[in-house]
Amino acid sequence: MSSGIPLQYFLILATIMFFAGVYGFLTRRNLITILMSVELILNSVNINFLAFNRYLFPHKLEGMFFSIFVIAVAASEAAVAIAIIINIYRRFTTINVEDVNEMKY
Amino acid sequence: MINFSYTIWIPLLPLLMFLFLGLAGHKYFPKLSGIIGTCGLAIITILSYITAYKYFFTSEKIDGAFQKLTAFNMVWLQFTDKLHIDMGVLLDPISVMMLVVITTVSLMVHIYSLGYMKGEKGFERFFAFLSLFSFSMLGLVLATNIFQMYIFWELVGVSSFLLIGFYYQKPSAVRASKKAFIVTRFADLGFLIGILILSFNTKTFDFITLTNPTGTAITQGGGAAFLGLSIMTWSMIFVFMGGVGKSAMFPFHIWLPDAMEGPTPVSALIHAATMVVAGVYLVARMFPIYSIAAPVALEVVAYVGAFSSLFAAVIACTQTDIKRVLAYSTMSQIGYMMLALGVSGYGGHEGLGYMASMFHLFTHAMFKALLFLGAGAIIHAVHTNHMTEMGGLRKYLPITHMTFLIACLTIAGIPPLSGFFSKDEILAAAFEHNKILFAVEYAVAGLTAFYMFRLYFSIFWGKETQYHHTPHEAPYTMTIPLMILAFGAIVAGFIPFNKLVTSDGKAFESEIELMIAIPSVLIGLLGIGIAYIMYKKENAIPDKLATTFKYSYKWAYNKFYMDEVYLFVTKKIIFRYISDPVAWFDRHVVDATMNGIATVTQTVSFRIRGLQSGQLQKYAFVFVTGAIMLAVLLVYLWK
Amino acid sequence: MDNILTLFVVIPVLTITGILFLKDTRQVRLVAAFGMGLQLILAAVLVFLYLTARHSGNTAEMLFVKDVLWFKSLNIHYAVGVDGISVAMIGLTSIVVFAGIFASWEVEFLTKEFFVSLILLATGVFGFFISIDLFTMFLFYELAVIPMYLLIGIWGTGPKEYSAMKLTLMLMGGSALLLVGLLGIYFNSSPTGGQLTFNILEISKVTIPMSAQRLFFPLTFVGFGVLGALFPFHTWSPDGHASAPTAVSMLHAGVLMKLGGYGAFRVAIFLMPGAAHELSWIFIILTSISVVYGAFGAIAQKDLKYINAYSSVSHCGLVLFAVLMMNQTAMNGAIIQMISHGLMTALFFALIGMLYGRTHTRMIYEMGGLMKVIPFLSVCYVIAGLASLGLPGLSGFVAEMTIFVGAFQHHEVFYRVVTILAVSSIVITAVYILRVVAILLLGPTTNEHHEHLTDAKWFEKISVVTLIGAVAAIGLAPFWLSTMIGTSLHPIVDKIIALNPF
Amino acid sequence: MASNQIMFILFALMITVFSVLTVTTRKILRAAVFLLFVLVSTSGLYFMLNYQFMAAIQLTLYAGGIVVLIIFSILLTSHISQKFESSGWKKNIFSALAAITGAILSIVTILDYSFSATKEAAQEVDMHLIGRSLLSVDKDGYVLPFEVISVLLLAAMIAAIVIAKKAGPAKTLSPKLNQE
Repeated sequence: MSSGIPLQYFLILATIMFFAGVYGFLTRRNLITILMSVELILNSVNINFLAFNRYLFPHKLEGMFFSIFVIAVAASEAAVAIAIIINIYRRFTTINVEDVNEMKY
Repeated sequence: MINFSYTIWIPLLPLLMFLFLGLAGHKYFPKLSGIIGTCGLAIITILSYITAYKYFFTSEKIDGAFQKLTAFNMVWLQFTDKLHIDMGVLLDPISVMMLVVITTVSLMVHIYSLGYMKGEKGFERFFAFLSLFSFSMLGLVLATNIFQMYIFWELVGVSSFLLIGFYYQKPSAVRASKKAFIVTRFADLGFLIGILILSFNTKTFDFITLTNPTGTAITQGGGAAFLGLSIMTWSMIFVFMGGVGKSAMFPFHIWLPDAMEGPTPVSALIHAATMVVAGVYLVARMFPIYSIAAPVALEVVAYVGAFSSLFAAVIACTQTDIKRVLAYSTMSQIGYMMLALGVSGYGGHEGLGYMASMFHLFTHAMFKALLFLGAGAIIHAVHTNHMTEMGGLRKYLPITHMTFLIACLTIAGIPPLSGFFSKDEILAAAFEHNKILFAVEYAVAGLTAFYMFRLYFSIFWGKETQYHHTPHEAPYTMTIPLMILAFGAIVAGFIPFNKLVTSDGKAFESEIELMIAIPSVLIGLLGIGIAYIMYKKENAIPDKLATTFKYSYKWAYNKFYMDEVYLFVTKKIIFRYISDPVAWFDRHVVDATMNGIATVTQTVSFRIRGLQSGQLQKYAFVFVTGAIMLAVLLVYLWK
Repeated sequence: MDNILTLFVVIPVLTITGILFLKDTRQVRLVAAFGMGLQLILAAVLVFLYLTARHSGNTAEMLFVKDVLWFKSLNIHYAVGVDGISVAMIGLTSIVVFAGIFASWEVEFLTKEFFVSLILLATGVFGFFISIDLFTMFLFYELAVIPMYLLIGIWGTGPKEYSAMKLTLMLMGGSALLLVGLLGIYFNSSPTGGQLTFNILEISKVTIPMSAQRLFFPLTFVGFGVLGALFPFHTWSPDGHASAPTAVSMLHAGVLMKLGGYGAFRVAIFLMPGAAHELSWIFIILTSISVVYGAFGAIAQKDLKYINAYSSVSHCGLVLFAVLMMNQTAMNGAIIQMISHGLMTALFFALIGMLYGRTHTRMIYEMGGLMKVIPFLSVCYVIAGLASLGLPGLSGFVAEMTIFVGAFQHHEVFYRVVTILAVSSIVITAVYILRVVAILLLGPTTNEHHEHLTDAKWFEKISVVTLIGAVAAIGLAPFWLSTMIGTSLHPIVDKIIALNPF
Repeated sequence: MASNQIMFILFALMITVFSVLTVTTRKILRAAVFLLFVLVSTSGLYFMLNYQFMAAIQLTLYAGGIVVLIIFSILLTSHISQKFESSGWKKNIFSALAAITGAILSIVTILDYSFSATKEAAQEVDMHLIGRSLLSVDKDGYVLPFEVISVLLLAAMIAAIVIAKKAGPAKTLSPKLNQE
């Protein structure tokens, strides 16, 4: 299925996705959108893993398993993060990241 | 060889007395401590006399010279192989002579104090301090090495401090004691530096090695020249500085008149007869070095002595406090001794000045102690120090009067009293070496006779003063020492010093030279005559003279403002221009720098803590930027 | 026998443990006094054992050596051993600590914690003096510095937090330099490429390369110098002493400042004689400034503790000064001066504390004529003063004269001239001591509140008499002490001179 | 142009556009929906790479699970139509700059580098193999990470419950926080 498409295309696509995530992480104020940006980043990494696995080391399974674990970690991370976000919302009645700066100094 | 090892007990006994009286006296036997102290001193006096007899008359002479014997010696503190402080007993003519002087005067003072200090608060403390002083002074004269001498030198200084400040609740006494200590301490600094230089050059402290006229110390210890004088000369000048301080020579004399704030027996013992002649003794002890290796230093000795004697004599003529008159007189007489040493040569008849100096030291101790104790008796009777408040006392105090008169005649140099002989020897020595100094000393002899009889006439004759209560003669404990000392003052002149105490230990011939003796006696009589005219009866001559020579009188009366000069140096320069700025500098520069470092650190950390804003995205931004920069750096730039 | 030195650390630790279990203030005091009394006896036993061993011909450099590997990969040992110098310092420490316990008999606030900190401090000091392993030594050094902060910060007077902070920071700054210096020595301890070591004796057998010496000697010397109140790093001393409680001042000036001198001698100069010789002129200038400057500073002060603190600067400056002269006599003098000054200044601070406890002031002009009211304390104060100004018969004289004579034997003119400058301090010392004595003790009683003060209590007498006894003993019979130190010093000085023939 | 290339371009376009939209849109619910599109497109890529199992997980877990979770939390914490206040332009520009620089840097590097594939024969990935590998303790087995992940998931589950559980009112707010 992937014949005719160079590996670099996948990588470039993942890069764009990754930096879109980075941009979102840096600019969004809502904690949930920040979380979504993180998901984007993780996703782009997954693409890389799978692409490398398929193109460079097709006889191995490391890339795929790594992706599986990344997804598992992402899922648990999302669960915990959302729990935290909800808790923060309860305490501060906001999920604006700039208002949550108790950890300064 | 006679065994002299028992002499170690001569200084040790007073030390034990001091510890005993000082620690236990106050609690257990405050009344008895005077007797105990006196008995202890009587024992060592007897020991000293025995030693003197054995040394001078039975010990073996080699080549006709008295030998320097080390009766006892132990290492007290080892510095290097060659340099070590020993504690020991050195017997030679001058130390034995000093033993006799010190124990005699000290015993007299002890007995006298039994009466004088009776009922005073701190009676036992007084005797404890006297014992401490006797210990230190004996240790000083018996020292086998220069460092031992320095140790006891400091100890006599501190005992003097303690005794001057005996009435510690009297501010003037406290001030005087402080002054005495600090001034002599400053002089001792010179002494110490002198010792350091000397020991560096000669690698020894030991007197016998140092003063051996043919030893390496003298012949090769000269060292390089510095400012035109050899190192040896410098070191001897520094050593002499110590002597200047202790002997109250110009310019370190200022403590001595103030020291009269102490109890009168103390003035007699320490500030007239014994401690103040330590400077003379020091020069005499080091005499071979001065004479052979450092003649320039010896000249300094002579001029300092001569100037001090004249200077003090002039001031003495104007003072009204009898103890201060005596103090200046002491200074003047010690100047004589210094001068005599300064003009002396080494060996044989050349050493006439040396002999004369020691001779005068001996006789001076007798008559000056007598004068002070007499003055004490007078003060005891009339409760004042000022001669303007006295007069006509001869009727009330017959014994004191007679002994005081004898003392005055002695110091004025009237034959056949002892002062005549010793002073004559000094003048003869000066005549042989330096005519100018000789002339100065003639003048001083006249002045001496004048101010002593001014004192005498003002106290015992003069106006008939009314007293609150009739003065009465002192108790026997006080008059007996006076009589003994008077006897000493009369006969001491007949001791053949030229046979006993000479610069090289060998006897030489000397006789009274009439050409010098007769004019000196005449000058003495002239001084007495002037004093007779001015003070025998109350009259206006002294006041008239004072107004005629208003300014010079005022200068002399104010001791040529030496005290003020010193006060200026200490108060203004040391306190205001050194110490205060140092303290200020310490607080506001050194400490402020340290505090400044702390403040800067604090400020910087307060500034940079702003980076820790708690803004998640700022951290992330910095992180991403950093990562990118690192990537650029590592991938593209670092190749 | 082998473990006798370790006992010096164990006994204080046991005492502390004992105190921790007690509740009653009186018992705490007694246990502390008992523990430190035991320590004093132990020190006496040590001196005896040491002299016996030496007398029987044991010429080893260090005696009673005990060496346990502690941290293998860096070759750190718990290594202890003593020579005459450390024995003398241990004796000093035990006397001062013992007197210090009695001087702080009346501490009421948090008594237990006070004594625990005090003894902890003492543990550090004892450990420092017995160590022959640089790392262990440094460890004990830090152990001694830290309780100081608490002692001043909690039980002090005046601006105590400021003073405690200043003192601790400056000393820590010093120990930072020191640590670099020690590590520098460590990494150069085996130029031929063998096993690196912290052991002083082993390092002394090799020659550290000159380039390293030039770098690490100043660091080490200044590091210890801060503790020894080297100009211009002395300013913690006046503030620290003024704020510290009595016993802490005693221990601090009496013992802790001696760590500086001892370390400068044992580590900086002994291990790096080449650089010491080359750079000594810089430090000679600094220390002679300390000597004279401290004395002048003391003249202008009005607070008793400040006077004494500046006087300590002057006297400790003399220690470092003498150490730098690098000859047998001067170094001997330095060690005696450390002991003498330790005793003297402890005595001073004890007396000042006692006066303060009675009059509630330390300003000299607010007091006067105390001799009449409290003769015992006043006489002791005079004795302390006389010892401080170098009166023969008391320890100060012995120490100073040994230093001066030794320093003056230096072959270079510059050193001799500086010596004369330092000698002049004896006059200034006399001035400020007598000034205080005259204002404080003599004359009429100026303050009517002070007319009914009580004289020393029994525990105060114990404290003071112990110290005076030691001061007088050294002053009257210095020969044994001087010889004990001198014998141990001899091989050290020989080594220093052999390493750089001049 | 082969059909698979066309499909790749299609997916790539969708991913690029929707990723950018996700992080730039000002309505939060829309952002969530765009994210969903991105994730679905990604699963399409996985199909193209012949990882059907991965694609399935991607669809069920990501698109089905996480996005739903996110939408729920959005509903809990925000109004659906809530617009973001736009963040400061400075911040946007600098972040964009950083992101674009990073992207360019990465892309340039990727294009520079010549990837070389192994010559070994490709291995077909079937469910059987995946399941065996996950539970195998052999050389290529993944039982340890598998167990770790399971513990992690359990922990995350418990943690999520504990954290999200409503704490007692007294403990929730410190007075200081109240004031702010």
